[in-house]
Order: sequence, then C-alpha cells, then structure tokens
Amino acid sequence: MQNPWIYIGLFVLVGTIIPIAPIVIAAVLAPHKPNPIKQSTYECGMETVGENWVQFKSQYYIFALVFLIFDVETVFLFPWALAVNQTPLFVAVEGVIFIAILLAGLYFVWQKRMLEWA
Amino acid sequence: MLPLAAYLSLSALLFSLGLYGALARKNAIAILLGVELMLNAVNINLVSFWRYGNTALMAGQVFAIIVFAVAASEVAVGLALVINIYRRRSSINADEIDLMKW
Amino acid sequence: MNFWTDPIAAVAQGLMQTFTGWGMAPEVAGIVTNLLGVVLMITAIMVLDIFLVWVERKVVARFQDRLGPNRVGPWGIFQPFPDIIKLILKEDITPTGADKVPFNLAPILSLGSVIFLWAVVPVASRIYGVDLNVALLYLVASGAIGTLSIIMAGWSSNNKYALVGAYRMVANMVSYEIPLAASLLIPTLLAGSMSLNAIVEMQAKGVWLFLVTPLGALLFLVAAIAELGRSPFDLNEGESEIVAGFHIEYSGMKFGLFYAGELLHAFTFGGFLAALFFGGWHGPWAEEYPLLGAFYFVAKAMLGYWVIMWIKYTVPRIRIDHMLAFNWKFLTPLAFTLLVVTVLAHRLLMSLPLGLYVAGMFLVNLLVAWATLEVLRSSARRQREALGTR
Amino acid sequence: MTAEQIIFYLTAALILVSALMVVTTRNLIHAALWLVSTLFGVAVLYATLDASFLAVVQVVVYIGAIAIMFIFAVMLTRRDLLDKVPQTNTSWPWAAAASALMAGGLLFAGSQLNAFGAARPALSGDALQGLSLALVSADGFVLPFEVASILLLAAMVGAVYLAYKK
Repeated sequence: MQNPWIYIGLFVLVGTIIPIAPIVIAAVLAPHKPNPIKQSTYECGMETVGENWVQFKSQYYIFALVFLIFDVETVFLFPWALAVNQTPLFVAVEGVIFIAILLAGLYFVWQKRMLEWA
Repeated sequence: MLPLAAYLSLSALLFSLGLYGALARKNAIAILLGVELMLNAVNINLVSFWRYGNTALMAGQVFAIIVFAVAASEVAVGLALVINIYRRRSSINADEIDLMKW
Repeated sequence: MNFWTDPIAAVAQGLMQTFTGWGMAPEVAGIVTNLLGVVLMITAIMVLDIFLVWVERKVVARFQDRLGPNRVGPWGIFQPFPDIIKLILKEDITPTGADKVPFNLAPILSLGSVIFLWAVVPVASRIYGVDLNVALLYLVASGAIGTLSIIMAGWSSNNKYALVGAYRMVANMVSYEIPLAASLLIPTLLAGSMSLNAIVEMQAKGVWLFLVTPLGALLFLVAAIAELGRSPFDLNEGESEIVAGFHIEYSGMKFGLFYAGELLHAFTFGGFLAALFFGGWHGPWAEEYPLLGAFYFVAKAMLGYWVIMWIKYTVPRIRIDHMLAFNWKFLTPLAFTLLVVTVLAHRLLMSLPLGLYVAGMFLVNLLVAWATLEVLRSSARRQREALGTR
Repeated sequence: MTAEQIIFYLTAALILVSALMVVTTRNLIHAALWLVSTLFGVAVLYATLDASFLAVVQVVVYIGAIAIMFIFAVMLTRRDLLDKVPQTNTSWPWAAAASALMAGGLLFAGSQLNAFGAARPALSGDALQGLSLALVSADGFVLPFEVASILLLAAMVGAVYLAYKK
C-alpha cells in the first residue's frame, strides 16, 4: 500500500467499533431500573455537599505547563535523532545545546522552588 | 486527484471561523481557542503548499513544526495569564478586563 | 507462496484471488482483504485480552500466596467468561448531572487507544500491520488519546472523586510522557529510524538494545508503568483515598472496558519493551518460520507484562508530591543526560568493531548509573545534615 | 468520486462542523472537546497529504498537550462560567461580518494564485528523512531549530512565573 495511513485508518475505525459493540450488547441485555438514589453521585454514602465542579490548587497547572514545553521539545528532538547518524558531529553538538537550553529552564524553575508541592 | 484549491479553501474557511471565535467570544479562554483554530488553518496551508510544490524542499513542513512550537508557547503564556488574571479579579471575561483603558 | 514461511501474504493472496474471482475490482478487493486482516488482528488481541484477565488474577493470587480462580475449567482458565457475562448483565448506571456524550465516549477511547497501537507492532518477521515510519511517535500519540479519555471520564462523571482523579492524572501521567519520549529517543537515535520494524531488524545480529542501553530500557519501563497508571503510580485511581478515581461512576460493561484497556495496555507495553530493547521476535529459527517468531514475541511480551505485575503487587503507592518530584527532579534530568551521553558515546564508538562498541556503550551506561547514584547519595546526605542542624 | 475525495470531504466536514461548534457552543469544556475533534480532523488531513510526521505530532502536541491544557484551564476558572448566558460579546455581528469578509477575501486571493488548481506531484524521496536532515543540517533550518529552544525556554519561565502563586 502506498499510504500506510489507509491501513491505520481502517484499524482506528474497527478499533473504535469493537469497544462500542459490548456497550450496545450490554444496553440491550442489562436491566434498566433507574431511581434517584441509585443515580445520585457516589460519595461513599455521604450526601453531596455543594457543587461537584470544585476548584483545585493551581500547582497542578504548573506541572502541566512544564510538560507542555517539554512535549514540544521532544517533538523537535525526534527529527534530530533520526538525522544525527548521517551528519557531521556538529549536528550532535547542536542537539546537545538544544537539550542544555531546556534543562537550564527546568533548573531555573526548580531553583525558584516552583516545582515544590506546597 | 484533489487540486490544491480544495485544501486552500478549507483552510480559508477554518481561519475565518477562528477569527470569528477570537473576535466575538467573551471568555478569554474561548478567544485563545479561536486563535488555535487560526494557527491550524495556517498549518494546513503550509503543509499543502509543501505537498503541491517541490516536495524535496522541506520549508513548508519545517515551518509547520515551528508553528507548533509557537502555538505551544502561546497557549502556555496565554493560559498562565488567564489563570493569573482570574486569581486577581476572579473573572476571565475579556470585556471586564479593562483596567488599562483609563 | 508457502504458508509456513509467509502466512499473511499467502492468506492475503488466496483471499484476493477469491474476491477477484467473484468479480470484485482489485482495489475494492484489496481494501476488503485489509479490512479482514484488521478485524482478524483486533479479534486476536481481544481474545488475548480476555485471557489476560485470567493471567492477572492468577498471578496476583500467587504473589499474595492465594490460589486464585480455580473452579471454572482447568486452573480456572475459563473464569473470564463468567466475568464477562456478569459485566454484560449488570445494570449500566449513569449518574444524574453527568455529561452524557463524553461519559460514554471515554471508555471507548480508553480501550481504543490501546488497540490502535497494535497496528504498528511487528509480531513476527512478516506478520505486522503496517511498517509506519513514525511508529514511536505514534506510541506517544496513542498515549495522548488515553490521557484525554481519562480526563473526559473524570470531568463528565459529575463527581468530586472523579475530578480529583482527573486532576492528578494531568499532573502525573502526562508528566511521565516526557521521560517516556526521551527513552524512546535513544532507540531512535541508535537505529536511525522511528520504525519498529527497523529497530527490531537492527537487533537481528543478536545484540539486543538493552545491552547497548540498559539504563534506557529501565527508564522506559518506569515511564511506561507511570503512563499505564499502575501501582506504584496509580494515583489517578487511588482506591484507598479517592475510591477508584476517574472511573468511580462507571458500572457494568463501561467499567469493563476501562479494566480491559488497562490490562491490554500493560501487555502492550510489555510488547514494546520486547520490541525496542529485547530483540522483538528474534530467536532461533524465527526468521524462517514467522509463527515461531510470533511465539517468541508473545513470550517476551508476557515476560515484560509479568515484570510490570510484579512491580504493581510489590510496591505501595507513592504520594503525589513524591511522584512529581521523582519525575521532574530525577527522571527527566536523568533521561536527557542519558540521551546526551548516549549520542556522544555513540558518535565516538561508532567506528569500532561490534563487540567493542557494545562493551563501550554498556560501560558508559554503568558510568552514568554510578554518577547518578553518587549525586543521589550526596543530596541525601545534604538533606540529612539540614535536618540534623535544625 | 474517488476514495481520496470521499475521505477529504468527510474530513473537511468534520473539521468545519467542529470548528463551528468550538466558536459557538456555550459550555467551554465542550468547546475544548470540539477543538480536539477539529485537531484530529487536521491530523487526518496531514496524513492524506503524506506528512506522516506532522500528523502524529499534531496528535501528540495539540491533542495530547494543548487541548488538555485548555480543558484544565477551563476547570480551574470555572466559577466564572455561567453556561446559560450568551458567550458572545455585544459586537458579535461585526465580528461575524469581519470573518465573512475575511473568508471571501482569502478565497478570492487564493483563486488568483497560479497554483490554485495545481495537481499533486509525485512524492520525491523519503519525506521524513528529508525533513529531519533539513531541520538540523547547517545549510537547512538549524537557526530556527535553536531559536525554537530559546522560545520554549522563555515561554516556560514566563508561564510558570505567571501561573505561580506567591
């Protein structure tokens, strides 16, 4: 096949249909007797207090930010890793500089104690 | 075979939808969502120009990757600003953030 | 075309002849043949998944000094079937206030994201779905879909525990994608290709990559366990603190899909560990007889799966601050340092004969491990002294 | 209609419908989920354009990181979001007019291009190898490659500093 993505497209299509099948079978076969108590939010028997969309500390968000930046970095590094064997040593050094710059960023955030879970 | 026109028209429409989102929405996060759509439209253009031009020249794809980096930076800083503004003013309604107007 | 030397091509050719004999256009027949291949592959994976339920229960029983399922069939091997029937016949409860569409989509994506991975796994020398040239990034991409499914489940359940699970997941599972990707960069760099077939082919000479980069293999294992959300990194489930976390409100078959997805995910990562670092399907006579190669591959993947289970049932869960510190202050710097050292050592030793090259790379890895231990020891000493003077 | 056209029109419909939902739906979490669907459609588009690397990177970076960041930011700032009231500002008709004008202008400008109706040439060589060599070799794009790392460094430091609660 010329384009491997045709096969992957078929795979994704069938791979989503197959998990749907048991849900449909279960929906047909399983009993369905809803009542308010059964459908209420499960909190180990306690009554739910207040809104369910509660706010959380933004510390989670800091880690997501650092992740986002590093995720893009790895995307840049994959082409570099592919090319590094066939190119002069200069290219390897260039990737090392790239990594060093980002690790410097991580070091900065670390030293400023923003990675602490406080 | 599809002509280049198909991809360019799609990206033009997507860009305009993104522009509408960025201009018309009240919420700061929704404005950033609109900007994301516009960046994606640009990327579709870059990649389709690469594919329909000389495929040995990689500028289109490389530019698309740079756009990914720019989009990620934009989201990181933009959403951090939103979080910061929310913490100070407990609102991220773009109409109400008018402290700099006077 | 002989079935024993090239089973897929032989069967595909036979099917193509049958379909075109019925008067189908060759392109349509090609698509239908591929579709049948895909359905066959996914069915095989799902049957394996059902079998994994029994394996998991039996192995955990042995770790905990119990017998495990032993009533239905010999050694309880048919136990998964009553389980499935029970799950299907359970009532499916959707809590009030749940966001219906994401709520129902999440388990499908959770299992689907694992199934998609098998499109690129080379099971044996001529048995594989497709030779994708970006297969390793495809692995990371499918992990992204899995992450998304968990956040959807956690958000749409309208439950505080589920939301906590989703929040923790973002901070934890997502963070570990960085060391995972960095440890995937090392085989990419050594093979000069992101295709799994090329990486497995490179190990044909008997030099498995874990000899060249033992630390890379270890990093991949740790990051994979975190990516799976298995103990000791199962904070997004955390049964004893947030009562199952993101899938707390799921019942019946939808819960079953999450469960099946988790088991299959663990086995799949065992398979990737085997393909990337332990020679894939390579073994005696695997080249001539692909079915033998498939057996080797499944055996190696099972071994990897067993190691993951071993860790799961031995190590207790760690706290979220420890876990994030472990990732960002230890694993990520180590992974990138290892990458830098590997690329420099690889460039220096590339021209040496194979034996010397492997020995050199192994020594370099040992050196990095030793330096890491020294750094850890000195930082621990500093912490102790800081505590002592207080 | 060939299979290629069918795939393209389905993908285009997916992209445009989800993009429309992104800019119109009131619930912001749903807007972010529709964004995921748009992004996935764009990834499929890259795959049909033989840009495998970009297709996967689209899923890794956009769906795996950026969309999740959006969902996360919405969850963190949710108190403010009253899903019932209209989510558009008062000048939305002007915005609609401007974007309609933009669409018309872009389509017109595109149709003036010589290459507008161009057919697709055959792919020359391994696109992935070409891309990686172009990105890192000295006569290629090594400067943007390094500048990108500085951009990412600046974004990380700035964003963490902004989001950090003192």
